[in-house]
Amino acid sequence: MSDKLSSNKKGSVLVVGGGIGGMQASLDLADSGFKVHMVQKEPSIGGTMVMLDKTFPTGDCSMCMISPKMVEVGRHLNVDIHTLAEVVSVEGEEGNFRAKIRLAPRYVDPAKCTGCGECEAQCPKKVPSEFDQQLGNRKSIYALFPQAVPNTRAIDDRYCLFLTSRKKGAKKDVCKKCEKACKAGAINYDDKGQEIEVNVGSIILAPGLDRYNAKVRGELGLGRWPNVVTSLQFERILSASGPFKGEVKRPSDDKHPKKVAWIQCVGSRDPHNANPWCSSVCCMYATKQSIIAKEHDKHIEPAIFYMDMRAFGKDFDKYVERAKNEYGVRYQRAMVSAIREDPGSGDLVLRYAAEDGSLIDETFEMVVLSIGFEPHKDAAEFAKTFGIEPNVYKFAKTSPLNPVETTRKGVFVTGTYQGPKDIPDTVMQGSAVAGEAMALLSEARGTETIKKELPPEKEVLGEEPRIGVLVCHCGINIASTVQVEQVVEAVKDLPGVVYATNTLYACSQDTQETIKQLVKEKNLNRLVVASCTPRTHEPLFQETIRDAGLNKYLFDLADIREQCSWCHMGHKEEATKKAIRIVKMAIAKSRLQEPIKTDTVGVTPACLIIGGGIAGMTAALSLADQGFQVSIVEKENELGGLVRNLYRTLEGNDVREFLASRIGQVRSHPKIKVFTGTEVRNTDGFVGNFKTTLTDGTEISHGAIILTTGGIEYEPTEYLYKESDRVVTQRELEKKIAAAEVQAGNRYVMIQCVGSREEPNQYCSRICCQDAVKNAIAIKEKDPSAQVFILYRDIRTYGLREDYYKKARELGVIFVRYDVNRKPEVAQSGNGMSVKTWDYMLNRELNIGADWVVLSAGFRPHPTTEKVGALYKVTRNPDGYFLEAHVKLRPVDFPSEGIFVAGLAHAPKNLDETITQALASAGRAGVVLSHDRLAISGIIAKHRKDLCMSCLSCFRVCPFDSPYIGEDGKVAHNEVKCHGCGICAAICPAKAFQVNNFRDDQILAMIDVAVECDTSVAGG
Amino acid sequence: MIVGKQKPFEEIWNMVKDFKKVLVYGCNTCVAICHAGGGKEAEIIASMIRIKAAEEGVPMEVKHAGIERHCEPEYFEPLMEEVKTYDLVLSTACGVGVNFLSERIGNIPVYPGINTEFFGAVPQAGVFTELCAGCGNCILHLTGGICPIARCSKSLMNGPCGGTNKGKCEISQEVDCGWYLIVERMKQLGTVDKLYAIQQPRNWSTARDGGPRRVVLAHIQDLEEEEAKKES
Amino acid sequence: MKSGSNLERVIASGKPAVTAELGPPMSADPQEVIHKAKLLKGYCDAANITDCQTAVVRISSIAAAVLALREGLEPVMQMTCRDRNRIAMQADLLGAAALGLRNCLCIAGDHQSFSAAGKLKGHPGAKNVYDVDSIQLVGILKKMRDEGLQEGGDKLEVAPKFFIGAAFTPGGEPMDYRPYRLKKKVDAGADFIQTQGIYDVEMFKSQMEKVRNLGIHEKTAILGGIIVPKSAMMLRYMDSSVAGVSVPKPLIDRMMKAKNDAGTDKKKAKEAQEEEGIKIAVELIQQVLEIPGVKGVHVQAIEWESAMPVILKAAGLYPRPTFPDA
Amino acid sequence: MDKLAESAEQRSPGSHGLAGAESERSSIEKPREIPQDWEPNILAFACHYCAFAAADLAGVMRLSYPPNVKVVRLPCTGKLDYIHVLRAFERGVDGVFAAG
Repeated sequence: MSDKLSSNKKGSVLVVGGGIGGMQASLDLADSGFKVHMVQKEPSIGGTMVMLDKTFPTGDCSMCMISPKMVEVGRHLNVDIHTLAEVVSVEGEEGNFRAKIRLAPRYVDPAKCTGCGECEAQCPKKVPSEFDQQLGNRKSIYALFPQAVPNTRAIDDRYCLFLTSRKKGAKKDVCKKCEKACKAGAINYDDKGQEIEVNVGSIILAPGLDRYNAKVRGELGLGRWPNVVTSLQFERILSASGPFKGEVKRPSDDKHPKKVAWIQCVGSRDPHNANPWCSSVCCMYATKQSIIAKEHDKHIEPAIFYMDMRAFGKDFDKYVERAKNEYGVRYQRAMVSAIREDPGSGDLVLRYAAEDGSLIDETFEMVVLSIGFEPHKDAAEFAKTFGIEPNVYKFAKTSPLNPVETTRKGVFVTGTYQGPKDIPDTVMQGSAVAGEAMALLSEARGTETIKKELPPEKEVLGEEPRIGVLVCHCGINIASTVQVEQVVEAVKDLPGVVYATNTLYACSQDTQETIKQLVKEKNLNRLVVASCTPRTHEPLFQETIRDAGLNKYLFDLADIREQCSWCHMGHKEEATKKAIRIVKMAIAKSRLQEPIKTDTVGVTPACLIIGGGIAGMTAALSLADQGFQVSIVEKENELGGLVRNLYRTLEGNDVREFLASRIGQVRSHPKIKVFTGTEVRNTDGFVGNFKTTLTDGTEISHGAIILTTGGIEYEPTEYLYKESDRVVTQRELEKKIAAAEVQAGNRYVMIQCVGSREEPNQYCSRICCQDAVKNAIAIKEKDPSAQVFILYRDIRTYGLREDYYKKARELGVIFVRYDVNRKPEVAQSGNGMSVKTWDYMLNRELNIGADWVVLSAGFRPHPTTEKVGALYKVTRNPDGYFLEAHVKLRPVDFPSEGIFVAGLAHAPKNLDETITQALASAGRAGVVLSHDRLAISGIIAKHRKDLCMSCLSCFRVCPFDSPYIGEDGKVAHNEVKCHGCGICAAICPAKAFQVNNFRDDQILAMIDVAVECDTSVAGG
Repeated sequence: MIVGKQKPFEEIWNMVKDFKKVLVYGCNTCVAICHAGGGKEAEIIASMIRIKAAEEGVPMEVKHAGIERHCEPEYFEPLMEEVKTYDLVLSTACGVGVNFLSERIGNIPVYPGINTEFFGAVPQAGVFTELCAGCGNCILHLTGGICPIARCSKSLMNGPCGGTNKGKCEISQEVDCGWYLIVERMKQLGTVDKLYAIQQPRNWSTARDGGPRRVVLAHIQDLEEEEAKKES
Repeated sequence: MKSGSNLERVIASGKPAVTAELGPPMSADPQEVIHKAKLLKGYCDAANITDCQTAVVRISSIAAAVLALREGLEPVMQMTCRDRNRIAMQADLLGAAALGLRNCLCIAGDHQSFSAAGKLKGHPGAKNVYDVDSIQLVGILKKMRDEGLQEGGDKLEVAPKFFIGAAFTPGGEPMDYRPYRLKKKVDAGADFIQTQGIYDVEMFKSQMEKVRNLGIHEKTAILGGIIVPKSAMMLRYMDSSVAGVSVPKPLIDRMMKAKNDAGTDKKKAKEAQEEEGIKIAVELIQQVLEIPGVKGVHVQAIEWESAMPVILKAAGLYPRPTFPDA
Repeated sequence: MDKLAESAEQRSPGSHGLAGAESERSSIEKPREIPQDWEPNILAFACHYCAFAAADLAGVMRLSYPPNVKVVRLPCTGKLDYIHVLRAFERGVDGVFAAG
């Protein structure tokens, strides 16, 4: 405590940007005792991800994944969201910054707005929708998208009829329809915006990206030919909630296209016309879009025109193979030089050079340009505001060894502002910057967060139900279709209902006060509100009745808006009948509701890290700096792992020095204990409460686990490796280079993808292209007379690494592509070697004499991965790497809570990515460990041991391993692990499980009411 | 554990359709674990019968209940009075339970709702396998712990027939050859030489072939004999 | 002489024995048996009369064997363990002996589920018996013959005199156990052994080496099984689907070549394959007879009895030895 | 060896199952004529996280569908039990839609 008082560090963080990276950082921080100020330029948080239809390589719905996260951010007690906001200045230093934020006028008062959207419906001014990429329209008062958070509309003063005319000096009031439509009186045309100042300990930059404007490249016809669209427009076309409702149609004539072409690298890898870097994600999203398009319309024949297929991520190559083999996607390695429209038909003729150089004209019905990423237009200004240095391309300048630190201490960066990357890498960086901020501000943790004081809960068990029912008009959203008064009339005399009434806006602040009054006056012990969806509004009402002293699970919400009035407009009688039915269902359930006591469990503030490589050590240091006790268990006798074989990064950083200093820091940190030459014998327990015994007998109590078991390098069996001392791996070559053992004038032939990207190892090892380029550059720089050939399948120098590929070519490194079906042949020839390979450019065989053949050998999971996986019951993918909880949004978590993963154990990756993921795992673990106690959710399955037959059905089907075999040899249930999905309850032959608030008697009661024969509308 | 499988509904319907008041009676031990005849399945069958009866326009009252075991009288005797108010008991216990209840319920019929299959292991959720045939004369010590009576389709005693195909039985590629497993297991145990000796024809009288069987614990047998003596 | 059957005499004479196979019809008409018996007579030393092969109901082995015997063809009655318990088996054996049958092959028999394969309905729902297995049946037969005792121990006034046979699948799994199982059959009393069809002669050679190492070949007469191939399709099917049979690829290729060389005419292709099949059979017979310990061949020309004369002549196994005193 | 006779001729590979020993599971419902203008009464069981959210989105987008569809929210479609579906049918619902 004295620490906290004496420190001048602030316990709050400013997060600039409300995309998925900023959201992840904010949630991690706010969940672990820090106050977060989130600044977002747009009227809603969400960023780029909300615009996407699906995500690769799993095909998950993007909005379905991110929407609950947005709700969580929006509702978080310790996240203040400032939308339509920009930071204008930053002063101070690490631990104590002062930032000025300018809020643009919204013209809608969030305190009064209920988000009903009636204003938008009445607004006459249509504006091309930025969200739908100009393919559809929005209004001038609008929400960015239906699930927007905050759910307060904003008026776009560039278009609003009233505001624009007032600005021009019109004497008479124009329009003002929104003001009239708003029953809550939230419209405020005189909003001037404001400027606020926040005092924070750290700043996280997550401003996201801009996309390359492909109109610059006129030859591709964007903006000229209507059926040439950008990849983001195509996302909106695919989206079921997009402008075409998911139908793949051409903008020009609504025709369903058959032949659709994707053109890759539009605006990327093009230093002359556009950006030199690789945007890292386009190959995969084009693959995804072609698959999804085909799923929407099986007649579509997708073709992807590309230079190198950069499927470098986890399970990406398999995805591409599936696209090829199962969906018939055509991958055409060719550069498209021009597109022209076939007059009349709207079809597009693509001109491209085949690999042999001949020019081909091919007609497509639609063309998608895979546009790349670039920093925001105002990135230079942005960097200046925050006092950080940009790199040459105006991305934030970072180092591979400190991948999320900017040049200004205490200011961190996440997401595409650090360089092009995909969603999981962004989320990882989000958790990583959170981890960094937690470490920096550890002593200020909990100093600025709010905790609500609650009155004691009223005892209602055994009381007869006394239900209050509130039916909401939602302005006219519900009331214009549903006869609200009739609904009240129909339910007011139902058994258990003691009071029923209607209200204009159930969610408004004054109604919350009314509810509290009602609970008291009518002595209610249950509440049913009939309004909108429980997915967004249940927590609000639960909070209200909790404030009134009722257990929050004595509430139920009947959705008569989204699921009734809005989808049955114009059918008043039918909709009213249905609304009555829905409310009766809620009442039937409510009668059977019982208060649910939620438990908490204590947390041991310590972490166990398995694997003492760079990932394990990085995570350990971050957690130890956060103030937690850390134990590293390393199988080998020394720390360092695979990085011990590394000398320099591609960018030139000295890895050995870095490793030595990191080992030194770990060894000397008072909070870190290192166990080398040791393994885990067994672990027991659950999140917050693990107990581990090591092979040396040491027992450790800890609250979280990070698995950083690493990987190994594949030892080649091909290309005469081990048979000739002239055949070496990149790692062995690197060592020779470092030891200056390279002879002048030698010729090197490097072969890529050795042991990668072929069954049974159908995955990219991600680092080998950079390794080859790195060593080739080192050789050429030391000895320009040396010759280097790189035989490759696809060069995958993704992101900003593309620079080095360019540099290698400039230095005279010769790149020759080979095909997997026609692999190079290596033979001994005199004192040296000879390599035969087919050159697709020259269309003939090359026979290259070589002094050295260098094999780019890939990664394999560490052999212990299997054992460790079994020990912690965590799954692995078919290649043997650990499988995270969710490939997009939970890239360092496992489904079992309290266990995290980082580094090569998760998938092949570069050193900077390993460091990032390690920091992320520390951030995620920090969230768990920062709690004194963890709350167990109320919606969980309750197990009745007296009914249980220990048949193991639940044990076998539970995705979270919450049922277990107890010490008495019988099935028991760990409620801490339970997520309340109820699969156990459905399978249990003894009905020994019931899910709180979804009990069978409650569900059956709802069913009975839902399907009982219709009676006429009471009082109607 | 005894493994059962629900009868086709059509068969159940034909059994029950002429009765007015039917109790579907679940047994909450073995057949509940195999998701065939516990109280929960009884509830499902009862519901299906009610739906069918409504479809057919047959007035019928159908209820369900479940008790711990049908094969021990103490479990059902306390409920007997109520059970006897029905016209028919459709028991979803194994055949043992159906027999047992039927013998004790007086003039109310007890019909089977499930087919009793075998006693089996549960290698994974929802999968049940037959490993023992209950022949009354165990020879597992001679066959590496794998029973040729239960797991060879022909119950051969002296090794695999000519039908072994890639380790599978001639009756189906889905069925392992029991003898293949036995030989491989005994090789692993280093006791394959036990299989060189000829097994003589078996005495099947300990199995079902010897007539209905009865096991009586020794001290009970003594008591029974004493009783018999007294009576004579 | 244990039984005095023709087969026993040929084997005792040291000359290579030849057995054939005769499948009874699904019919009460004796003519098909009589017809086949006439075709085979003189081209084998005895012919196996199958016992409801593939569990399909046919004229019983004993009845068909008696029909063949009347035509002057010596039968080998087959008895499976599938359909009879030890009481029925012994009763049938006594009856068979009383009717003049002298050879009996003891086998487990195909599972009843086989009967529904192919086009037939069969009786897959039948109950099988398997009171005893084939080795135990051999033992029962030997006990009846040599000790004059029933399995249960009761005495027989006149013992049935049978030349006892059993089957051997050299290519069956587990391969290393098969010779030991054969030894059990021989120890139980098998006088002769007929093997599953052999195409992979190398495999058979190596199994025979193990058989010789166990000394089995000295106690019994092993007849190598030859199934005359009719087509490439049949060879492929046998290779992939028949238990214990593997067909080396060169043999299949050879048959394929014969088929392809014949052109598109289906009839010609059939004839060319049959011709090649006979050649293959003859070569196999010669190769098998060269293996030490092999005392003869069991040649099966399934539903193609007319091929037997050609094959036997080409293999130098015709005429068959005769014994004037018989 | 007595597996051979019909082997090549009769048997189709791998078909030695006990076909026909087990009858197809019969439907408990009789096929019926569908009256004109008949609107089925449908009960949907929806997973809180996906299908229920989709039903919400349908409303947000003002997509119209017949009002005789009612939704019961479940924490996961894995929670759906046979008896829930049967109960609905017993009470006379015409169709059940499980979505998750």
